[in-house]
Amino acid sequence: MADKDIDIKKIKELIDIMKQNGLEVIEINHGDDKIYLKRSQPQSFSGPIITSMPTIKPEMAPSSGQANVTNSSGSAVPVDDSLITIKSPLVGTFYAKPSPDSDPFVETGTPVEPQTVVCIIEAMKVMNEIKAETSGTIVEAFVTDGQAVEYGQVLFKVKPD
Amino acid sequence: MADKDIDIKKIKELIDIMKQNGLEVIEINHGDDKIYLKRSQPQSFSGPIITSMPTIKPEMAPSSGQANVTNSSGSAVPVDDSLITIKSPLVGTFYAKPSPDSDPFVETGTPVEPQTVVCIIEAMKVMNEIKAETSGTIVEAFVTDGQAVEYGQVLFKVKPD
Amino acid sequence: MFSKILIANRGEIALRIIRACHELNIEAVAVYSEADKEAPYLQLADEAICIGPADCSKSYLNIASIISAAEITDVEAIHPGYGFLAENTEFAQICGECGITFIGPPVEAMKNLGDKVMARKIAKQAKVRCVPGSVGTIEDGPEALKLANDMGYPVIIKASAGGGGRGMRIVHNDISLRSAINSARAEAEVAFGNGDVYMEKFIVEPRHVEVQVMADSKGHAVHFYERDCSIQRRHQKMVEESPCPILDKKTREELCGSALRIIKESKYVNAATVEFLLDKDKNFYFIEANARIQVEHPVTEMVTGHDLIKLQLQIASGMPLTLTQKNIKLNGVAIECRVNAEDPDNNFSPCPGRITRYIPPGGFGVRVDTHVHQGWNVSPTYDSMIAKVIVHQKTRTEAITTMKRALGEFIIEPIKTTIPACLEILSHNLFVKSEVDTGFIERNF
Amino acid sequence: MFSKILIANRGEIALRIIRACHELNIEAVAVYSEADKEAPYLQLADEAICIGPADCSKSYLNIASIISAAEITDVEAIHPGYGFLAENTEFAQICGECGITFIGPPVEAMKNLGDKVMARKIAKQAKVRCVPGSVGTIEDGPEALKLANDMGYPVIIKASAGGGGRGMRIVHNDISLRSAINSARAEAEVAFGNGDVYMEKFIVEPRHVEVQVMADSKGHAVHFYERDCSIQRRHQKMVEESPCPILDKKTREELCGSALRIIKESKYVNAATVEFLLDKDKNFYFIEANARIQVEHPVTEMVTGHDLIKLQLQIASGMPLTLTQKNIKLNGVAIECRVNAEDPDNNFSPCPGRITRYIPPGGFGVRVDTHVHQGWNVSPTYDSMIAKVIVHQKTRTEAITTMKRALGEFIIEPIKTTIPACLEILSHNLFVKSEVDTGFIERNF
Repeated sequence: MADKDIDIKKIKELIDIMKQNGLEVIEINHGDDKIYLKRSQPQSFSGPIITSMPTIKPEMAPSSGQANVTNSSGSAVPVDDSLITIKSPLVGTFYAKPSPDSDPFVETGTPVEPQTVVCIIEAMKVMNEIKAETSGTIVEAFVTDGQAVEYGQVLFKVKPD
Repeated sequence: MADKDIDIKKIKELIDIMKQNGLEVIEINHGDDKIYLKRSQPQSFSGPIITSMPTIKPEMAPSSGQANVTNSSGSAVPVDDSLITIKSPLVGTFYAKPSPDSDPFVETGTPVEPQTVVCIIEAMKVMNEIKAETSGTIVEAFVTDGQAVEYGQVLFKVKPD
Repeated sequence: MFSKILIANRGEIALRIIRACHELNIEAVAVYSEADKEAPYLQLADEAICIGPADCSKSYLNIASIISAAEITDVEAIHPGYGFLAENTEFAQICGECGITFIGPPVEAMKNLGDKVMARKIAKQAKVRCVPGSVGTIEDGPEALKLANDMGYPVIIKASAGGGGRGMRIVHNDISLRSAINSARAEAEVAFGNGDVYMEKFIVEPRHVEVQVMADSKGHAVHFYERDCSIQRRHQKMVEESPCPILDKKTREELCGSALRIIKESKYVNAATVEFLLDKDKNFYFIEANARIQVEHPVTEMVTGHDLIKLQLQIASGMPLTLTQKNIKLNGVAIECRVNAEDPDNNFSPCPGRITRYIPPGGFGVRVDTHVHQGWNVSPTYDSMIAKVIVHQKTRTEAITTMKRALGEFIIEPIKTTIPACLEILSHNLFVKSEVDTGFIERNF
Repeated sequence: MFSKILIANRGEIALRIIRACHELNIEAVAVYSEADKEAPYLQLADEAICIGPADCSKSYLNIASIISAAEITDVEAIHPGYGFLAENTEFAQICGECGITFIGPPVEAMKNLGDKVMARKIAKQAKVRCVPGSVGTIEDGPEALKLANDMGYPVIIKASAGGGGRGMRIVHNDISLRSAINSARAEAEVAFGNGDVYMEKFIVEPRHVEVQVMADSKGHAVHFYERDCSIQRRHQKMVEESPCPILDKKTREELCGSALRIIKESKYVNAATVEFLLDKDKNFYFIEANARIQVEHPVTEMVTGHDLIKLQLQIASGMPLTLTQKNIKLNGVAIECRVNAEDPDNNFSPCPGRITRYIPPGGFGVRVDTHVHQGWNVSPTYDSMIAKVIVHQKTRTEAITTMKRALGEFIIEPIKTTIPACLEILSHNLFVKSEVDTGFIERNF
């Protein structure tokens, strides 16, 4: 920065940067090169409206940082950062078994690999095999045979190896 | 800022920039080039909606604890807990003088007693004498002769003895 | 037409009048008490003047303050809305003396209709049947006994200056009559500063039916058909509709014609509502006339398509009514539900507080008149009515369905409102069949 | 009548359809993407099913997901609203194959009207004048040159499968024609996967006038008069009204009769809009038919008093239209303004974000259709339309005044909306005189 003059244009530029980036503070000490930036906390909006519909996470990814996901029967899924959720990637009917008189694909305690089929979801007369896509042990099943499931609904919790 | 001259125009420019951009702080240390900008937090919704109508306090009581009362011309009344406000107890037309060619009842610097008449407010063809109801010295007058005033509008500030 | 008026009221009716002013290109001055200073409708007004503290008697009922506000803002007229000063003859008179037009009837007409004994006289001159009753005020004594026996029990004792059920007694036999007259007189004296009472035949299970009328200063008057306001809880209307579902065309014409005759006989100007009781044989009896716009005026607006507040402003400014009776047609059915900040589970006690979530209904056939919004603080100081939901449909069945749909989607949290009570009424078998009378709520809820 | 249907849409039209369902005692199943999961209208639905992530192609356009949702909720029919899958013939066909009623036209009629070349053929069979143009698709060559010279410049090149201005070119002379055809073909290929284009006479400064039609499965069809939608910005309608203010009775009858003939000729069932250009001499030319309910349907509802969504549901369930043409009357004037979350000062770029203050307009003659409320987050993912304000008044002048009043009191903060732009349009001298055409916005703003 120039010694003599405050550069209004530069300040405006800095303000734009702050706005675009949600910065709360920019501090620049030119002599001895100090820069101090502070970003705003994400806006805490006091009251978003939560529908009674299930809260759904988009990916069949580890549930770390996920709190109080509610499944469609309304019961709260306890937070356990170490567990991985398997969610329905489509709307349809959940089948736990390959055929009515077979054993279920998996049950609580069943070890799974990424390629293990955990259930079938029927959508538009097509049977879609759903794979675990993770390794571990099924610790909880949330849906019963023949139940309708929606997109993103939690099907199983897996404890990773 | 520089030792020689405080540039009022530049300060006004900076203030405009602050206003337009919702800045809370601009700090500029010219020697050694320090700039410090702070933006206001986005307004959290919880608050009531404030109309642009005058904020009015109900009583002609000391203004202790009162902050930023705005009078009808829109200028902010500085907070000074030691000052007492005299407010209009009724809607009407404010007269500073008993008759057009008289001196005003009071001016800045006039000492007042509780029974001192500070102005007249005409309402429905009735001239209502407004008394100071406090002792002290008039330090500021907020309304000009002939001006319409509403209920609770600040008329004078009094510095108590 | 006026160029600037002042609105001596608050809440939804103040906003309603601001809207009408702006559609007629009239500047609107709002007045407010300190309790209402945050109201967004004040920002819609062209000017807003604080007239006093929250207490009504020092603000919205403070004649000096309101007149003074009108003077400093240099308005040509004052619209009083309903309630507060709307039927205060002193206020109307002072307006006149100060050269400000009172948007309402002439003082004389207001006085005559405001006095119930005088109003009965006018009705008789207009050849409109009143509920059989005493010619004037009555006192405890043999004359009262004879009168009661002549008209047949039950009879009702009412305060001449009264309203809202105070100073009212229903009597079924000679023995009760004396004490009823005396206690009614005492109550009327306390409530209205006037102990005069009169006696009427008590109509069993009547409907409350009222006719909307509008008269100009040239003597031309028209009616806008009737409203059925039988759904009342302690004389407070809860649900109103137009037209009255059980009236045949001939009775409707007679009823509306009677209302017009009373208005003409009293040399009335501006909006009025003429109230009748309708008995089970569809005989109607004049009871009183209200010299102002009423809360439930929107149901009439919906079925006739005419904006009554605009007409009030036009008439008050001296313009003639250009409407003729045949321009005014009944189109479909409208129902209004009053949404009050009251707790139906707790004897309808007021339920003030900050509204933290608010989603009004909308869509086909739905009108909402309200001054509240998310963030509004419902003050315990004023009337508990916070919104009116009005629906308009082709048939009464559809109107009930649309109203249930609209109330069902109306979210006002966390305060309690009369919405659930209104929904119960709308679903009640007798309401659906319109087999109701003014005792419907008391008997069924 | 259906007992349960699914609504394959979002936002205000999903809410609109839920309302109609509930007034007909039909259970409504809503579907939603993860981005809409907080929407309050989902709570009004009897069931709500998440069908995918925010991305439309994986949720609201995901046929498999929607059909599957319909199957697991066991609905009898699907209402597609407008946009998304509303005119997707594949979707309509799959619905049929799955035994689910598609609430819209038969697939064949949808295909015919959806193809603009085919639609012109139908219009000609129905003896309705089209804009002079090529019989079918054209290619660069001497035939195109001859045709353009026969009908006279200017001409316009349009994509057969197109819409929204893509694949469109206006040509003023022979030299420009070749390149225009080729570039239009290329653009159409990219935009619609179909490079077919056709040529039309370019009507100078036309009005866009469209007729609302409804046909039942028994071959009975009625019209609900016309809407004037000339106020468009880049082919996006901003302000719509009914009736068209400049039509005389005879032209209106011819116009509406022409629309009915096209609908009957195409064996259409359910709601459709037949669009015309109206030139300065009040000649009208068929341009296309939209095989769905439209955004601006409420203006027609206001002036006719008929609920078009309810009629759609009744017709789709197999009920005959009980309305005859003489039951459908034009009553007054209605105007709709679209409130979009866009910044008029920044070339109408979308302006998403959380609404922290929201006060809708109300009162006489005002209807608001919206899914938003205070606290709603306007997503950048979907259409920017967040509300429709519709007014109904006796005259066009009053309707404009009421609309200005309504928009003036509509508070939506802090996002920018098209409200100021609509207010400017409503105040524009040429709009007030209704001397407008589809180029009005481009020329005057």
